[in-house]
Formats: sequence, structure tokens, C-alpha cells
Amino acid sequence: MLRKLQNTCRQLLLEGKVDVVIGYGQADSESPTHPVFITDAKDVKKLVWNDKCLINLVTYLKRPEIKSLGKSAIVAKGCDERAIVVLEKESQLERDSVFVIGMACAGVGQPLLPKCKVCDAHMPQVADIIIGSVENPSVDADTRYAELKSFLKKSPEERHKHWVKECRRCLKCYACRQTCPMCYCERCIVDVNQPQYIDSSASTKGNFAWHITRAFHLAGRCVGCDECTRVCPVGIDLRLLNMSIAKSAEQNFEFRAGVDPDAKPIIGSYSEQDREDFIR
Amino acid sequence: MRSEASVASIDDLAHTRVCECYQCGKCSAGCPVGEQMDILPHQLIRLVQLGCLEEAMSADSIWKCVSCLTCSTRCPKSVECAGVVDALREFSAKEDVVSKRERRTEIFQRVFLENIRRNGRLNEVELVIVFKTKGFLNDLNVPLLLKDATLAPRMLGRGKFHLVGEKVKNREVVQRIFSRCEATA
Amino acid sequence: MAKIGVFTCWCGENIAQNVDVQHVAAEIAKLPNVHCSIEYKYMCSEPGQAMIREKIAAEKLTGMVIASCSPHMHLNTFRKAAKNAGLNPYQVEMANIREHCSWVHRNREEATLKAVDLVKMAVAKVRKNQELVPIDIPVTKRVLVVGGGVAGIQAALDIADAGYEVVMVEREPSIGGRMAGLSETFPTLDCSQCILTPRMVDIGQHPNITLHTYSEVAKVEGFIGNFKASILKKARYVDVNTCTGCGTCWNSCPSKKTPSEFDFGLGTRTAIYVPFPQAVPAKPVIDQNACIKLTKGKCGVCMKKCQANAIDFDDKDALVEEEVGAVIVATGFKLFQIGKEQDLEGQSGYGEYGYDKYPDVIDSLQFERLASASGPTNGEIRRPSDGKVPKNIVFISCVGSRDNAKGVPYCSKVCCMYTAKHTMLYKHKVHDGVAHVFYMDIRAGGKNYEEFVRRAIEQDGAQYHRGRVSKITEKHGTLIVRGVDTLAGLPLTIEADMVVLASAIKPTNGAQELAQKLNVGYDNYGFLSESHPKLRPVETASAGVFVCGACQGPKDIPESVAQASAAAAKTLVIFSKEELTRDPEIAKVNEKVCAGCFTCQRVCAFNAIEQVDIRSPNGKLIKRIARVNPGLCMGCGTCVAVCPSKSVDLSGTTEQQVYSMVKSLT
Amino acid sequence: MQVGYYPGCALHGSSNDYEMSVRACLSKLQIDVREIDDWICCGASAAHSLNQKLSVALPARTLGLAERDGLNDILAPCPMCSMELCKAGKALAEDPELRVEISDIVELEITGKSRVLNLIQVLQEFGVEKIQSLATRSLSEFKPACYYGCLLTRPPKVLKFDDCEQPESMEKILGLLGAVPVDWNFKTECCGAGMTLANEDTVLDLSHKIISDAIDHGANCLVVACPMCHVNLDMKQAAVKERFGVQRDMVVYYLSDLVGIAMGIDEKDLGVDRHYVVKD
Amino acid sequence: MSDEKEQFEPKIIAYVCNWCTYLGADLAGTNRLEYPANVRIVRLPCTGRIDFNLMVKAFEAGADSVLVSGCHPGDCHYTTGNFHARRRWILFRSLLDTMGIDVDRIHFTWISAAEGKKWQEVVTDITESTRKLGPYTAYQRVCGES
Repeated sequence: MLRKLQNTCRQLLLEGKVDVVIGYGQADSESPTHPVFITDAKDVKKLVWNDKCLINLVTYLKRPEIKSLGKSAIVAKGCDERAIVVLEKESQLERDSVFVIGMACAGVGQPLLPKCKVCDAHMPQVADIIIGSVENPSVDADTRYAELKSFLKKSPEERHKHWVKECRRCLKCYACRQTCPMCYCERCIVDVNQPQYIDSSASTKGNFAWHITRAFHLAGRCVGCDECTRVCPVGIDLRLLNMSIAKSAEQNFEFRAGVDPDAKPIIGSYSEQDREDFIR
Repeated sequence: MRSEASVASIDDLAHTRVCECYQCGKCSAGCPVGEQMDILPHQLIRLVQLGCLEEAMSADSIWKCVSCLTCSTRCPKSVECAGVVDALREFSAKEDVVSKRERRTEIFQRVFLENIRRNGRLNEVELVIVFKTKGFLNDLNVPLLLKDATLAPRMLGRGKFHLVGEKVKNREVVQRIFSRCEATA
Repeated sequence: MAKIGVFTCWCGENIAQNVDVQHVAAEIAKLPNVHCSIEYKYMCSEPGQAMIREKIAAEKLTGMVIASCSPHMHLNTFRKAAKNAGLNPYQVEMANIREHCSWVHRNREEATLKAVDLVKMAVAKVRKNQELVPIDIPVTKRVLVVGGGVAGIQAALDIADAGYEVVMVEREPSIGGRMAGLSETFPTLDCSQCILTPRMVDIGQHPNITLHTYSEVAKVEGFIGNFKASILKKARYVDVNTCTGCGTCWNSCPSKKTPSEFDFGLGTRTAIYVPFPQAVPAKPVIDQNACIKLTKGKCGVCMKKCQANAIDFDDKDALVEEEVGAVIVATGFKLFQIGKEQDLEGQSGYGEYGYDKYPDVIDSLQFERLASASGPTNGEIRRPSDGKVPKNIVFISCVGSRDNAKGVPYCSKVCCMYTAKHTMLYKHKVHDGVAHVFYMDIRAGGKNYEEFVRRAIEQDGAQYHRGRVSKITEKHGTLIVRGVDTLAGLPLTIEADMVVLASAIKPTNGAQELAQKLNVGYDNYGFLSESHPKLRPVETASAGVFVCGACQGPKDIPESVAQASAAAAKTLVIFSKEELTRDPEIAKVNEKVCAGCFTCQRVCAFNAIEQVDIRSPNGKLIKRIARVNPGLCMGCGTCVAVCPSKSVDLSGTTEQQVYSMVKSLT
Repeated sequence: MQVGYYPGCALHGSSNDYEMSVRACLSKLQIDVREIDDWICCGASAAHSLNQKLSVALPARTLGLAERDGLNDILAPCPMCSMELCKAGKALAEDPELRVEISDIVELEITGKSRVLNLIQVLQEFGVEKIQSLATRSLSEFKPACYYGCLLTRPPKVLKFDDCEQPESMEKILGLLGAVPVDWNFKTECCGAGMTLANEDTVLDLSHKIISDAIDHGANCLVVACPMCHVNLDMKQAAVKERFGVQRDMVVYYLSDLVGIAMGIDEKDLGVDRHYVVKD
Repeated sequence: MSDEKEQFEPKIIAYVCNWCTYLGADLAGTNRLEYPANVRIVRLPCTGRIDFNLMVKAFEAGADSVLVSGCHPGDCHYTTGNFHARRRWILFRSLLDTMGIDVDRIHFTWISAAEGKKWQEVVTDITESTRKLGPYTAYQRVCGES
């Protein structure tokens, strides 16, 4: 697979089809992988592909400095790829401005990342080329949201306490925002101070508001790459928040972000039949 | 399915909703036997709408109907007029309110079905003989009894007449079908 | 430094009874920026307003709060007062301490507490208010009228007479529409052409009216006050300006066999033709499918004969652009096809009536032509097959209409009336004839309508039978009509010489396509939708586009004309000002921070959000961002709620204003 | 080419001339006709007059037998049978509950999937060109009035065959064979159908109208595709003549008679000589 | 009575649309329909304008309950604002639920300009139910911390 990957990239660069390849690099087989940006065909050997390739590289597509390099090719797993679908829907990139190298992937991380345990995107869908092949398991919604389900077994009070506790630990480093492929606003809402939506001082209140806001701004957009959680220095499990909305979206609108390129974004569309059993 | 006559049970049987009829009369206008009817098709529907089922079920016209389906086919509201007539016949026979004048037609239908029940297929000779006798016993009308007697030899002449009609092999199942349908209906 | 004046109203006892007004005023006086806090018996009264005006002027107030009744009651009153005193009206806020407080709370203590809160909120809001100026949108004072029937003509003349330019587009070679083809009109029996043709001539000659006949609307862009329409002028092969309409050409044209559209196939016309003598413009067109020159290359007699050299066989379709401020759609109707061929999903014809089988079974518009003095029979009722005068004639109403099975459940509204008219016209021309009518109900609501129908029955002896006809057959040249009289309960067979079918009214071809070009809604049958069935009967979902006549639903002439004048009036309202003033309380995008996700665009119900490219001086695309079109924005603010980076805000209810209100309750 | 065959009682009774003619034609066309084994009566109007359930069950039984024999297309030359089979089939195909109930009643698993065709449909689908190719003589001397009666086209929702008011399929077929069908009015008017015995007056009256309209429009014969129509128009023609006095005798052919004649089949083999009214 | 003095007076913030619910509340006034004085109305053009941040903000401002109300579906003055709002509320509620925020303290209603009576009932019920729930100390504690 790796050879095919490297050859593909070499060709893309040589033929000038792309100006930069965004892929995974690795210092040595022990250390974690890191993103590499290859502009010279000679360097393709720097590319690696293994079960340490955790990062969702799509997040780099939104970076101006990458954009400025010209047309890019990106190495994407089936799960990462969904982010591209969403970004395209939100006019953040034109599909043909990116060459997507889809990697067949049965799961990454040792131990396997939680998301991989319930992944039904082992094979990329929209990639321009797919390298490798692996069975694509079908996963039902219950399994997909099992972790959330067990969390919801807690009483509301316990849940509230849990998040207050987590918010106390939050450092406001905004790594969750930085790494998220969907967070591309030029000016994040936390940085607005007139009015101040979110108390920016180090307060539980502010953190609480921030995590509500972060999660809801991803409503119908979060593709569940879990990068936010992975990069959180204090290990706050943000997936539960993302999941709660994703689950609701799937239950109420049969919608999963990034899965069906033709589906209407749920924020911005509506059905007269949307449920309103909670509205008096 | 309801078993006694009611607006609802008639709707059920006829797979239609009589309430949709707006009495334009197109059914009556197109009915090939309308001239002979005491109560015209649209009037029958009206009676059902009003729930006057006695009147409808004992009408001559439901037995005059030749089931040509012209009414249903042309109805602007797609009311199954012919279906309603069938339903009325069924109830009229079941509740024994068939118009005296039209007994013969009902007898014919019964004789026909009995014939099928016995043989699985129609035995025409048997049909004619049984119908004529039962018809005669009903109204003692001699001319009607003798009518068509002349046809028989002509038919024979043309080999159109099988004195011994066909029977299906598995007649038990036919009888079972009949009894089951009568039970559920 | 903001100087806010707060004026708390007693509203007589209405407020004072349950709210301690003085206490409120005193409490509010303590708030920062509150320059003066005054209570008074009746703020809305002239002395009350006078006092407000004085205060504004004297204290140089930069904002004010009126604590009194509902803003729906008096906001405008006080905004006016402020304006007169030189304070920007959008610096005025109200606290509703009557409907929402004194009237609904008996406990004086609690009510007073709440009143204080409500005023506090208003003060907090007004602190963040900005001066707003109504947005002016330039208005192109020209109207596009689509359709040259009686409705279009009425609307066009009303507007043109008011002194504004009108562009009229008509698909046919002449204006006049359906009415031009009618014989006489109910309930007065006055001659249709006699009343219409003068109006047509007015259109042709009016200095303010530009007429595009034989043309269609290809595209419409823009918004209220600023539409750009491109109009397709079909090749006419005759120069309307040089042509004198002398008639030599059509009198000498060898191709004479084309069925006349105007006479619905009852007569024929030449290849170069004017649809009817009183046509406007009275200039011919060449039917390119019938013209021998254009089809086979030879002939050209008309060109040789034409003194004015007006004929040009190389003529081509052309697009012209017209800029207009409003659009009136008056595309009218056509009849439901009675034969087998149907144009609309789910509709089917009447095989049982043999319309395409028997020449003497005709539709109501064909009968109008037979009865019309200018028609193919010069007004004599003669049947198509053999020209015989029918002694027995049957009229059938509700053909298509009210017939779910044929796919037209609605009532066409005018058939009952014109059928009664037809029986009269017939009896007046064929005294010894008998007219039968088959009907389901007689719908004659309208001034002198019922009387008219009764006259047909009582004076002209029309035979009315309540019932539908099931089948029409033919025997030795006579039509056998099998119907029923449900009132007598008798099946009825009538031997008729001619049968006239009152066919349902449907929107004309292409109405839906036009509606799509204009973002106007339409129903399952293609009738255009008004924006409110009762209160906005000629307006549509897109501002500046109006409907009138039968394109909106079945209608008779008086209704169409009335509706047309209504549409004209609505248009003139738009034209009455140099610029359209629109409420400035609309959305605005902060282009610096907009990330261009265009969620706002997806939620906007008014297509008010456009995508705009921001480019560097050298034309390089920097980014694509959202921009609000002030002409279209209605100010709902849904875009504000969905914008993740809060790059769009709503003037008058800005995020700042709302949040400070909430904060003031902390 | 194989087609299942449901003669129905009439064709095995007094209308055996129709069966002769149908079979003769189809064998000439090399259509393999497989009679449904042990078929039973469709119940005709008697069933749906007296017992709706029966009017589904009887045809259902036969449909079940056909399905058992793996016959997907079934020719029912009698329109009454054809209509009853279609109606039952449609009802069964559309209503699962009914399907279960009826399957139980008739002791056979039924899907209602098999296609029931009338004679015209079979000729259209399996042989119009073939017929022409086999045609040995032109039918030019025939000016038929094609009579469809009630149940060839009604109810249109169920049968979906031709135009229920102005049908033309018979004219088309015969036209191709040189016949000159007349245009007339009574194509789909009823002849009294099953009332032959029960209510003769009606039958005579209706038949008279039909015959005389055909004569009025210059027809020199009638063409039918229905045993009942044939009985009423042919067998009863004498009685009609006796009561109303029609101008002249009208030979009443079955569609298959004329098609057969065109293909050079002997009239005897078609059973034409068994008609009551014969060409003199 | 003494305990009445004791009784807790909830603070309720209501975000209502200008065209239906606000007028409904006006009508309640015109008809003098009495209800508890605990509600503070914030008038917005349309429920479509009401962002989830506002609801969070209300709690931060010490609200014990929040009411969000607008036109019935199909009656929106801006045709579709309330449809878009409804969709966001569905998703937002599931998020709040996960965060253990008391969804019984966020109320959504459709109240038309003609439903003064309904406004009275809704406000009365919400006030009473909130009174039963007691002050939203859980959240206020969060806001207290720094």
C-alpha cells in the first residue's frame, strides 16, 4: 500500500497535477506520525502509512498557508474524507481543487481508537483514487452511539456535575477548535466581545458556554473524526457532546454529516413534518 | 368486513365511498337498462347515502343491472356504482328482501352458483333445466317455462350442446371454497 | 456620552392603577445615561408629545424610552415625535408596561417591580441603538405587463394614463386575448368587440405604451423597483413600422388552408395574416410553417405585391431588454382539452363525448365564434359539418370542471353564465330552435346574474336538465345525446343537431414556466398563487410582481378588469415615490469576518443573500462572502441566528441590543 | 412462445365454436397453448352479485393453479372471465391481508403476479406481424363493425387495455389484414351479457340497437371477442329480427374467425359453420 | 400568609416573536387576563432570529426558566423562520440533555396573535412548574465559579 501511495504522489507531483501532497510522516517507527507537506517528488519517500496515522489531515486544507501552495493532494481515511464533503457543501473548498487519495483503513491507534470500533467508513467513497481494499462493515445506529447511551444512563444531575467538573479542568487552549477541520471561521465567536457571547476569562461559566457553543456550531457538520478529543491536553471527552447532536440528527432527520454528498445540510433546511412533540 | 347491511358495510364491499357522489346522474344517463329501472342508479346511491337501505335493497333495478360497469367507468367522482349494486344484491338476497318481480334473476344467480358449487364448472343443460323449474315454481309462468325449448335442438344441431357437462377433478376443494366464503362473508 | 430620556406614562388609570408610576420613574432615574426620567398622564396625547419634543430639544437627548403601551400601539407615534424634534426615530424604544404589566397583574408591588425591569431592559437596549436611515431603492417607473388580454389591457391603460411607461408583451400577433373572440357578454349582452376594440386601439396609440406582440418573456432578473426583463420577439417577417396594413399581401397569399387559431379551426387563414380584422397592431405576420416561400423556397408573392417593401424573409427571432420596476402577469386562460390529448399529468379527455370524432360537437369558445358577427359564419349559427342551422342544440356544462375523474376538481365559475348566454344568443338567432342545457348546479352569484339565467329559462325557453350527459353518439347525421334529468328521475335521450361543451378553464400554456422565471408560486393546475387569498389578492410571493385575470383562477370579465385595476393601483403605489423607502431594520454582513459558509443564504426565505467575490486590486480572488440585498431583506434575522462567527447582524435588533437587555436582568 | 389458457365454462359449453377458432388461430401462429389444469369457473356475475368473497376466491383458485404450473401469461378468451381474473389478481397483488386470507380459502399460495390477457392482447403481443406474414388472403370483402362490449375495456383501472370509450385495437389488427372496419357508435355499449336467460327482453332490446347501428354505418358483419356477446348477437338475432325487424342478417364473427380466415384456415375448422347466422 | 412571603419567585425570560406571540401577550392584556408577574419579555422579529446562545445567556443572567415562543408552523410572518428554529431546537435540546442541563427549564410554544388565553395559561404553568423546581442553583453555581 505504501509503495502505491508513494508512487501515486510522485506521479501527481511530476505530472504537475498537484503542487503539494499532504500526508503522514514519521521520525521512526516508534514515534507518532506527523503531517508532512511534500512539494517535491523526490521527498515522497517521507510518506508513511500505518496504524499510527491518526491525524485528520483535512484540517490543513482550510489553512491559508496551505491554500497558497496551490492545488493539493491529501491522504485521507474513509472517516477523514467525510470532512471534505462537508467543507465542499459549505463552499470552503472546490472539490476539484483537491486530489483525494483515499486509504482503505480497518482502524488506527494502538489500542484501536474508539471511533474505529464503530466505523462504517473503512473504504473511502468520494476519493479520486482509493489505495488498498478492506471490508466495509455495516454498523447500526445503536452501536454507533453506544458510548453516549451508557453516559446518558447517568442522571441529569450527575451529567451536569460531570461537565462542570470537566469545564473546571478546561484550559481554554482551544486546541479542540484549532484541530477541527470544520472550525474555519476567520473570527471565532469566543473572540467577539461586543456582545460577549462567551465569558473569555478563565471561568467555569465561560468554559461551559464555550463547550455548548463549540458543539452546537458543529450541529449537522461534525463528521466524528474525534480529533478534538484526541488533542485535548486535559483529556475532556468532547465526543459525547458531538455524538449527542449527531445522534439526534440521525434519529430525527436521517442525516449523517459528510456521508451523503447530495443530502441537504440540516441547519439551513427544514421539513414541515419535523417533530414538535416538545413544543406546546 | 361487516355482515349486515349498513352504509359502511356497503362502502366496504364496494371498495368505494358513496358519500363522494354528488348526484350528477351520469350513471343513470349511461345505464343501458335505465329505462327499465324503477329506481335509477344515482337514486340508489342517494338512498344509500341517506341510509334508506330497505328501499334500495328491495328495488327491482338492482336485479335489472347487467353489470356492464358503464356507470363506474364514467363516474366523475370514481364512485363504484356497479359495486354498490352488487353489494345491495348480496345484502338483499341475504336479508331476503328481493323484489317479487325480480326473483327470477336472483334465482338464476343462485342456480348458477349452485351449479358451480356442484361441478366446479358450469353445466349449461343443468343450468337451464334447474333454472326453468325453479323459475316456474316461483311464478308458475308457463310461457317462460317453454320459451327457448326450440333452441335446444338447434344448439344440438350445431354441436353446441353437451348433455353431460364437464366436472373438475377436485370438486371437494370447490365445495370447501364455497362454504368458507359463505362463512366469512 | 449617551443622553437618554425616559418617559413613563400613566395612561390615565390604566397603568397607574396597578403600577406605581412615580416609583418606576424614580428607580429609572438612577440608571447610568438616563438624563431625565419623567412620568405623565397621557404621553400619547398632544401635550404629552409636546413635552417629549421639548425635552428632546432642550436636553439634547440621544435616545429615549417611552414606558407605556405596546409598541404595536404607539411606537410609530413616538418615533414621529422624536423625528419632529430632531432625534433619529430609531433611537426610540418602548417598554410595554400596560398590556404586558398593569393590565395583567393585580399585585401592585409585583407589577411595579416588573415595570421597573421592563423599562431597565428598554434603557439597556436604547443605549446600544444606532441611528438608522430608511433605505432608499431607486425605482424604475416602468411596468412590464405580460399578456394583452382584457386584464392586461386594463392594467396597462390605467398605468399609462397615470403617466408611467408600460411595456406590454403579447404572445399572439395581436392583443385582445380571449375577449376579442367572444360574441356578446353576460349579463348585458353587449358586443364584446364593440367594448374591447377601442381599448385595444388605445393601447396601440398610447404614447406611454411600448407594445411587443408575437413576443414572449424569456428571462426576468432583479427585484422590486429594479427588474430586467429580456423579451423574445419572434420572427414576424414583416416590418411593423413600414407596413401599412393595406392587406394586399394576405389577399394575394396562395397558402390559404391553415386553420385559423382565432376561429379555433372553424375557419381558415392565409400564411401571411392578421388574426382578425380589428387586430392591434393591424400588421400581418408570416406563419413560417405555412409559408410556401419559407418552407419550399419559392413563391414570395406577398413580397412582390408589397408596395411598402415591408416583407423580409430573412427576419430572425430577436431578444430585447427592458428595465422595469414592476411586473403584472395577465396571461389568462385556455380551455381544457376535451379530446384524448392532455397536457397535464392526471388529466384525461372525454372519449364518451366524441369531441374529435363528430364535427358538430364543439366547445364553448368555438360557439362564441359561430355566434360572433365577425366569425366564420358572420354570426349565423351554422353547424361545422354541413352548414345546416341546428334546430336542436344541446349545451353541456361542467365538461372537465368538477370532474375529479378527468383531473379537474374545481369549478370554472363562468360556464353557468355563458351557457345561459349561449342559449339566448341561439334563440335570438334561431327562433324555432330548442336549446337544451345539462347542468349540475347553476352558479350565478353576481350582480344581475341570477336574473340573467332565469331570463334564459323563462323568456327564451331554454330547457334546463339537471344531470350529466353520459354518451354522445351519432345516427344519420344527428347526434344522440344520452343524459338524465335527475329532478324528474328520467333518463333522457335527445336528438341534437349540434352539441356545445362548456369546457373547463385552465391556465394558458407556459404560465408555470413564466411563474418560475418570476419566483411566483402556482397550484397543481398551474394557476398562479396570490400572496394572501383575502388581504393580498393581487400581490405575489415576490415583491413587485402582481397577478390579475384568469391566470390566477377562473374569472369573468368584470372580475378580471377589477383585479387588473387593483394590480395597476398596487403598481402605482410603487411608482408614487422617486425611491422605494424600505425599513432599515434589516440584516447586514460584516464582510471583514464573513467566512462564506453561506448557511445564511440557505435559511433566507427571500433570496436576499448574494455571494460576492472579494478580489485584490489585481483581480485575484481573495474570498467569497455573503452580502445582503437591501431590496429583498425583510428583517427576520434568521441569518443572524445561524451565523457561527456572528458576521451578520440585524439593525434595530442587533446582538448587542438583545444581549444588553438580557444582561440588564442579571 | 407459450401461454397459459383459461377457456372458461362458455368455451367448453355452448360457445365451443369460439374455442375451436381460438385454438385454430393460435396453433397456426405456433403459440403453445397450455390449458390450466383443473381450472374452475370464475363465478361470473353470479358470484359478485351474491358473494363478493366468492368472486375473488373462485378466480384466485384458478390463478393459483396457473402459478403452480408456472404460467405467467394467461389467455382468457372470454372477457368476463378475463376481467374477473384480472380483478382478483389485482386485489390480491395489492392487499397482503386479503392474499393471506384467500390463499387459505383456496388452499393454494397465490401472489396475483401472473398476467391475464384477453384474445386481442395475445394477438397484439405474440403475432400481429406474424399474422400478416401468414396471411394468404385479404379480408377486403369484410366491412366489420368491431364490437367490444363491456368487459374488454372495463373497468379501465383494472384492465388498462385500449381506450374504454373509443377502442381501436380490433380495427387495427383487421385493418392490417385488409378488412375495412366501419366507424360506428356502439363499440362499447352493452348487449345484456349474462341476462340472456334471466332477462331476455333486455338482451333483445340492446342487441337490436347494436345490430342496427352497425348496419346504419355500412357494416356487412359484426366482429366480437366474447362468447356472451356472440350468443346475444348471433343466437338471439333471429328473435331480435322477429321482434324489431332488422333490415338484414349480420354474420357475427369472432375476431379469431377473421384472423383465421385471413391466414387461410378453413371456416369449418374455425367453427364458423356452427354460428346461427351464416353467410348465404 | 407568612409562607407566601417565603415562596420563591422564579425569574423567567421569554424570547418571543414580534408578530404572533408578542401580539398574543398584548391580547392577554387587552382582555385583562391575569397571570404571574415573573416573565420578562424580549421582543424579537422572529423565532428564526433566536439563537441558542441567547438561551444560554438567559441562564447566565440568572433565569430559572426560559420561554421561547413564536408563530404556529405555516403562520410565520417571514414564511419559514419558525421551521428553521424548530429544527435547531430539536438538536439543541439533545445537547443540553447530554450536558445535564434541565430541559424542563426551557419551554417552547407556538402562540398566535389570537391566543391571549394560551399566553396566560403558558406563563402561569411555567411559573408554577418552575416554582416547584426551585431556583436553578445548579447553573447559577456554575456562573458563580471563576
